[in-house]
Amino acid sequence: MSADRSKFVFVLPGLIVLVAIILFPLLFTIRVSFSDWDVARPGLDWIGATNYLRLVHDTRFWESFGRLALMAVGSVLLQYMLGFGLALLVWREVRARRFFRVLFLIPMMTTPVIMAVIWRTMFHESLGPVNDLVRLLHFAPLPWLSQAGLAMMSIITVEVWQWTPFMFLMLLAGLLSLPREPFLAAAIDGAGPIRTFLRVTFPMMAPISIGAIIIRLIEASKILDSVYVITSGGPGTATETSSYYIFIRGLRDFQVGYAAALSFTYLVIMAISLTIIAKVLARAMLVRDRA
Amino acid sequence: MKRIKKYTLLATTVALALGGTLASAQDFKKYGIDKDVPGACSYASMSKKDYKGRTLSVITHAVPVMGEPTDLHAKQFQELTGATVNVVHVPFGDLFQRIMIPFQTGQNAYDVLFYGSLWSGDFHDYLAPVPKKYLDTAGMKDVTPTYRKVATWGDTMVQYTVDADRNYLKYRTDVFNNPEYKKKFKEKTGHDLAVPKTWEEYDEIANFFNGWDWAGDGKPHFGSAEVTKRDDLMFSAFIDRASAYAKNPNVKGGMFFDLKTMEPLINTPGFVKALEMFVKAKRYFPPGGDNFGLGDEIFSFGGGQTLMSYTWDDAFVQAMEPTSKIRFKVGSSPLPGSHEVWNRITKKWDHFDKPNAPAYVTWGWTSAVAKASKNQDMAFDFLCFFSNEANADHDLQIGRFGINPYRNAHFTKSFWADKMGWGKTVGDQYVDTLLTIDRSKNHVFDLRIPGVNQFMSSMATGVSEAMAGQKTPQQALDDVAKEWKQTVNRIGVDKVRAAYANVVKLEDNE
Amino acid sequence: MSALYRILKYAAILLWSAFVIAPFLWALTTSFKTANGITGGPTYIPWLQYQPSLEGWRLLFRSGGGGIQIGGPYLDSLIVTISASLISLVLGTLAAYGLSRFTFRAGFVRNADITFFFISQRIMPPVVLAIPFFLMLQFLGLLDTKFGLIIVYIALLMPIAVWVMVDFFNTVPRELDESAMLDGCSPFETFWRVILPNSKPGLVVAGLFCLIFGWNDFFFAFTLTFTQTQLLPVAIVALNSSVTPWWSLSAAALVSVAPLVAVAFVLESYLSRGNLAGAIR
Amino acid sequence: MSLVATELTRRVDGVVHLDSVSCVLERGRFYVVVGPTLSGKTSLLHALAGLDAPDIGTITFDGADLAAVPVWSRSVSMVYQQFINYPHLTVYDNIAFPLRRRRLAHAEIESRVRAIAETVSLTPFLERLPGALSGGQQQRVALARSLVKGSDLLLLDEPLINLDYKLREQLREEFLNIFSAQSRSILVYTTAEPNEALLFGAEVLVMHEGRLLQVGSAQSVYARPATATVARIFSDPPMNLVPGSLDDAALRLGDDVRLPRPRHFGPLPPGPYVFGIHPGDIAPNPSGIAAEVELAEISGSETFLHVHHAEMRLVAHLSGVYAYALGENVQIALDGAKLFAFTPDGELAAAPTSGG
Repeated sequence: MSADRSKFVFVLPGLIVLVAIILFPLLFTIRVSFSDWDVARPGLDWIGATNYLRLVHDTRFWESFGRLALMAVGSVLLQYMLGFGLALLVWREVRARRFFRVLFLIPMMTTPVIMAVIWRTMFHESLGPVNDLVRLLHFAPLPWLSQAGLAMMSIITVEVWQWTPFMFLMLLAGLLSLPREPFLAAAIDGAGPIRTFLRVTFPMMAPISIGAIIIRLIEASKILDSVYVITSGGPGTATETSSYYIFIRGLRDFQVGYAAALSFTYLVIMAISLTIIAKVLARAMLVRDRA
Repeated sequence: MKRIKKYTLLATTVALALGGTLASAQDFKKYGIDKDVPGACSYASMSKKDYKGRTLSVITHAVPVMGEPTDLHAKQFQELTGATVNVVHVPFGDLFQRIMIPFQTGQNAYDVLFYGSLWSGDFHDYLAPVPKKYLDTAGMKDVTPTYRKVATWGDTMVQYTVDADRNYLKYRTDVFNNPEYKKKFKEKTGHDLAVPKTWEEYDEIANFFNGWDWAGDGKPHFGSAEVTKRDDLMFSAFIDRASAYAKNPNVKGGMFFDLKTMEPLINTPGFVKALEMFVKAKRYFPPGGDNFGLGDEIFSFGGGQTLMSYTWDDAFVQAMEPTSKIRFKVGSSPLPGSHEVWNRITKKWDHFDKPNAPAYVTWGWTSAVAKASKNQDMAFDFLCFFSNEANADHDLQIGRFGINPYRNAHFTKSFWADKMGWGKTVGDQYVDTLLTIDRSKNHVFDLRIPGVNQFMSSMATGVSEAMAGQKTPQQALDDVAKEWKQTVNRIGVDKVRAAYANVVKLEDNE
Repeated sequence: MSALYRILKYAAILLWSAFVIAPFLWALTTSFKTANGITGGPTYIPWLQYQPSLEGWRLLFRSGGGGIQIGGPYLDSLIVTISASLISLVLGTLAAYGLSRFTFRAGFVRNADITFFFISQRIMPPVVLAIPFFLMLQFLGLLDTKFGLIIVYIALLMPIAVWVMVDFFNTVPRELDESAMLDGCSPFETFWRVILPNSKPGLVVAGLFCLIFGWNDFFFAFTLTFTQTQLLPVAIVALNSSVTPWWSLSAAALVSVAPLVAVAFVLESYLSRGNLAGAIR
Repeated sequence: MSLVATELTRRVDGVVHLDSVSCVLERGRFYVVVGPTLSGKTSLLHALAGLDAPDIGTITFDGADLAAVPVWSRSVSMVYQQFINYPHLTVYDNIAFPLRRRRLAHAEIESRVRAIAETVSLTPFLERLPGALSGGQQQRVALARSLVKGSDLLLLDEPLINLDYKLREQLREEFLNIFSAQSRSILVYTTAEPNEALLFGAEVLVMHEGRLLQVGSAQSVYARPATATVARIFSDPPMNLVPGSLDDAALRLGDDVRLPRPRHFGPLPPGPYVFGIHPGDIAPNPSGIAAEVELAEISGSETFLHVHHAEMRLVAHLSGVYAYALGENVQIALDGAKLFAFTPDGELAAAPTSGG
């Protein structure tokens, strides 16, 4: 077998298995999105693009995208910065760094749906410890879950708690695999820590950073469990994200056809925006590399 | 008070597992059952059945509410009949879809279903009618008419009554009876302090008792705990408040919709007024009270943080737990009402000298057997065993089971005063409250029509938007009405009307 | 390094540690409470502030009496997660090697596009896939079985394996492959005899990511099973009744994270040995 | 018995890696490919090995076209500039690896591995992992692995570049001994250092920008580089090139330097030329032209003196260590007898007589 043919032997098994598993659900979702499958009318009739026309005017759906963007980008950015900071902190000589590394990884290992309940109890405005701490610092208790801005912040906090370890792991591994020479060169040039970071560390970490950010954006966009448990989209619709809205329409309301149209639209928009984000990130971060 | 004897139960379970023999009818004592009540569904009758080698699949609510009694009786049924009973427990928020997906895809997933009766409009097509044999049992015949109605779709009983629920007012008797507070309240408001008969009174009292330490434990206490978390059970709380203004006993033909035109009435002044009151109520909620799920409400009132609350029994039961700090300091009463009730025919507010306080039969747990089930005989036997008189008496006594009076026999005052250990004051008042609700001629039922969740989630979103200040109450409910209209059109006007007619028939006492 | 810098550094580390550990400490103390220990406001110290009880823990291991038996679901979760992770890892690693080492072109499609196709499988919100997957497993007669869940999890986990392994292989010098081929290895032998034995760090990371994501999936485990197969998260939320049982959910959170803490130690030991160098990029 | 490459051309994403390279490589000979970084040396080796298929062009071995033969079935070995070994195998297993792929008998493998290990002085390290060895030892392992097979074609891609100076000298010495024993293989060795080629005294292929510029013995290429480019590539430091002109009597460099017309220019017609001189042929001399020191690098026991005279920049390669201050004025002697002359488009017009 030639190298040219053998390359398919590597890629095809995985590709075929994946397509086999995912193709039906995907095609089915597209088909359902053209049907009127509803709680009272299950089945695949054909109603053309009705669902898509309805979706165009569904301000709740489009608003949820804005909130999703804010929540996903905000939390991923925070995760990235914190994760990078933490990785830098325990990268080099630190006492008990192995302990801290393990500790910093653990939140990622917890089940989001269960941890969200724990966090809700933490944020409970009269029975939870968060406001207890706030009182201890002599501030008035804060409406963590019942005021729009704070509710958003609470959810982002939970996301940051759970997923900063992912960034931390990726970036720490990246840092540990960096060659030593550029740092020596920078040291010889008399560069201070900040300059070294900007000129040496950050550019070399750019590729791994882009990968990690994209993966986290994908995962963060699907945020559902924590929204459901912590605020259930409230107050009002202040924390309602796309996938939560799709969940309400699809499985609460059981508007299966409409939810399929929402999801397919979501999928297309996400695929496009992620591609653009990846390109923009690559340009922004890799250009600095060359400069 | 008799509580379930956990350790005996555990020990017997182990012993049985090892021995592998079927339990005999006489063993009921080990389950904490005082005495078997003879009948078709009794321990004695069940032990004669042989379902060896057959499996029953049951879906029920998370433990303990409904979930724990399901487990308990499943275990007993297993031991008595030799059947294998597999039970899955699902949180309330996910129960609907867990049941609906298999229904709609034609998958025979569960034989027996425990769920909220408000969904019967969506589920009834997939349910097996209760066979005559079971309708004729003494236990079934003793179910109060209200809850027989809830279990019936059209003329057919498709749900097996195992519970009955209603929302009622819960309040702190120690505060309401405190002479000093009475005096202060009179000075401040010019009114006598009494259990509120209208929502306006509720508002005034809750506001007065908000934010200060009226319980004397050094902590601030608050006026009212209500379920306000959007996709939790907030829709029921809003109906509780809105019924007083919107359910006019003199106007027939529907409270949520005009049955004739199927025009939504959700944005009529009655509902708007209720929502305005609800929004105003935020000022006497405890911290975080704008985002309380049912669980938070239970902890808040049951834990003594708030003066009043209104939903199901859970908070009351929590307050009456033997270890509770506020045991015997709580009272119950039907929900407040309103002197002014909107009349949608005359487009005017009608005045009622005696406040209009409709009794909201707040769905309640029910059970059913799937039409697709291949084990219908065994499934109905399980449900009839589940709800046999001995088991029901036992389950009623365990607050966390969430099983509440649904048979005439359950409204025996001595049972609550003595067996439950609630004493005469609390027990009698509780029974009276429940009886008043059950016997009321002015009922509000859930919107048991196809797509009920769509209507309720639209409504909850609108209410929540108004509560969060994103929209005015009128605006929010106008938007809900618009969405309801679209939903009705989507599902089909005739289909919805046919279903709603059943509800209206019950409400109008026809 | 100035003293101030050192102090700031340790302060930052300790602050973050406190943030990380706070929910666990809260869960630990909550797991010994009853309703009475909760309703009076936040309490922390048993005996002093509340009367501890083992009820929360008992509920996890009791059957028939209002608890759940966590043992069976625990085992089921392990079986499903490990099987799906292994299969995903095998298929994903092969695909990743192909994508890293060979050039694919079909129309405008390049290697990067194929890699993105794999990863893009994770974009779809699970909510939508619930019904199609339900129908698919129904057709295959695999609803409510571990095998059915494994199939679905492969689709969820393989993208992760591909992503990690493509990046890993890209850091393995191509000269290693070339040497092997020059030494007489066919591409498959090259992969098997030379690349795979040197890919342990990548495999460990990819495998552990699969385990983490698989172990913590709630949605599919929830939708695609009835009563026979129950995975851990599903069994645990069965406690989430009208009264949110803070105590038993807290205990469950601690119990469910236990096996994955072992995972954290494995990951860390790879980090410390520097073996992860290039495992993730 | 030879390997014939014809018009090999390869582009990757629009960048030319090989541009119509043709050559004939004979068995038992030692070839050194000399060229700067990215000149196409590595591409040529990859093409010869069969690792990359050329876009155009053919490679035949003893008359048979190799295009259809996959790499793993060819008789080729390669040593890389990075120390490429199998990290998970011991030194012994590394060396035995290619033999095992050929399913040789156990005893045969053992004896061949031990023999080659002895040759490259690895016997004491056979049970170690490559990662535990020094860079030089690792490269010996790679060498041993490539030699043990006895391939027809042995390719070495700048194998010494990543080693320190001393080790490089030492290994180069050993290589020479080992290679001279390989009578039946074609050896191709790439390097950016012309001195290496000169030391090996091998057949040289000079490459630049993907093209093969000149082929010949190291001495002949050094003495008569075909073009100015070759002259620069095949000289370390690169040959000084200075534009100037020639008339019947004299030679001008830059604006104001006049030298008598060298005798070895023979009948070269007058006109503009580019004159070249090896840095080693320049030396300070009180009678020379005035120049200013730009830089004096000392490397080992040698000094590289960078000077300029007006626009004319020159590098002198002096043996011995000399101290010069920046900006210091020196006199530099240019020996006309050592001058090369190239036409303005770079073709060699005249070269010093060898030994002169």
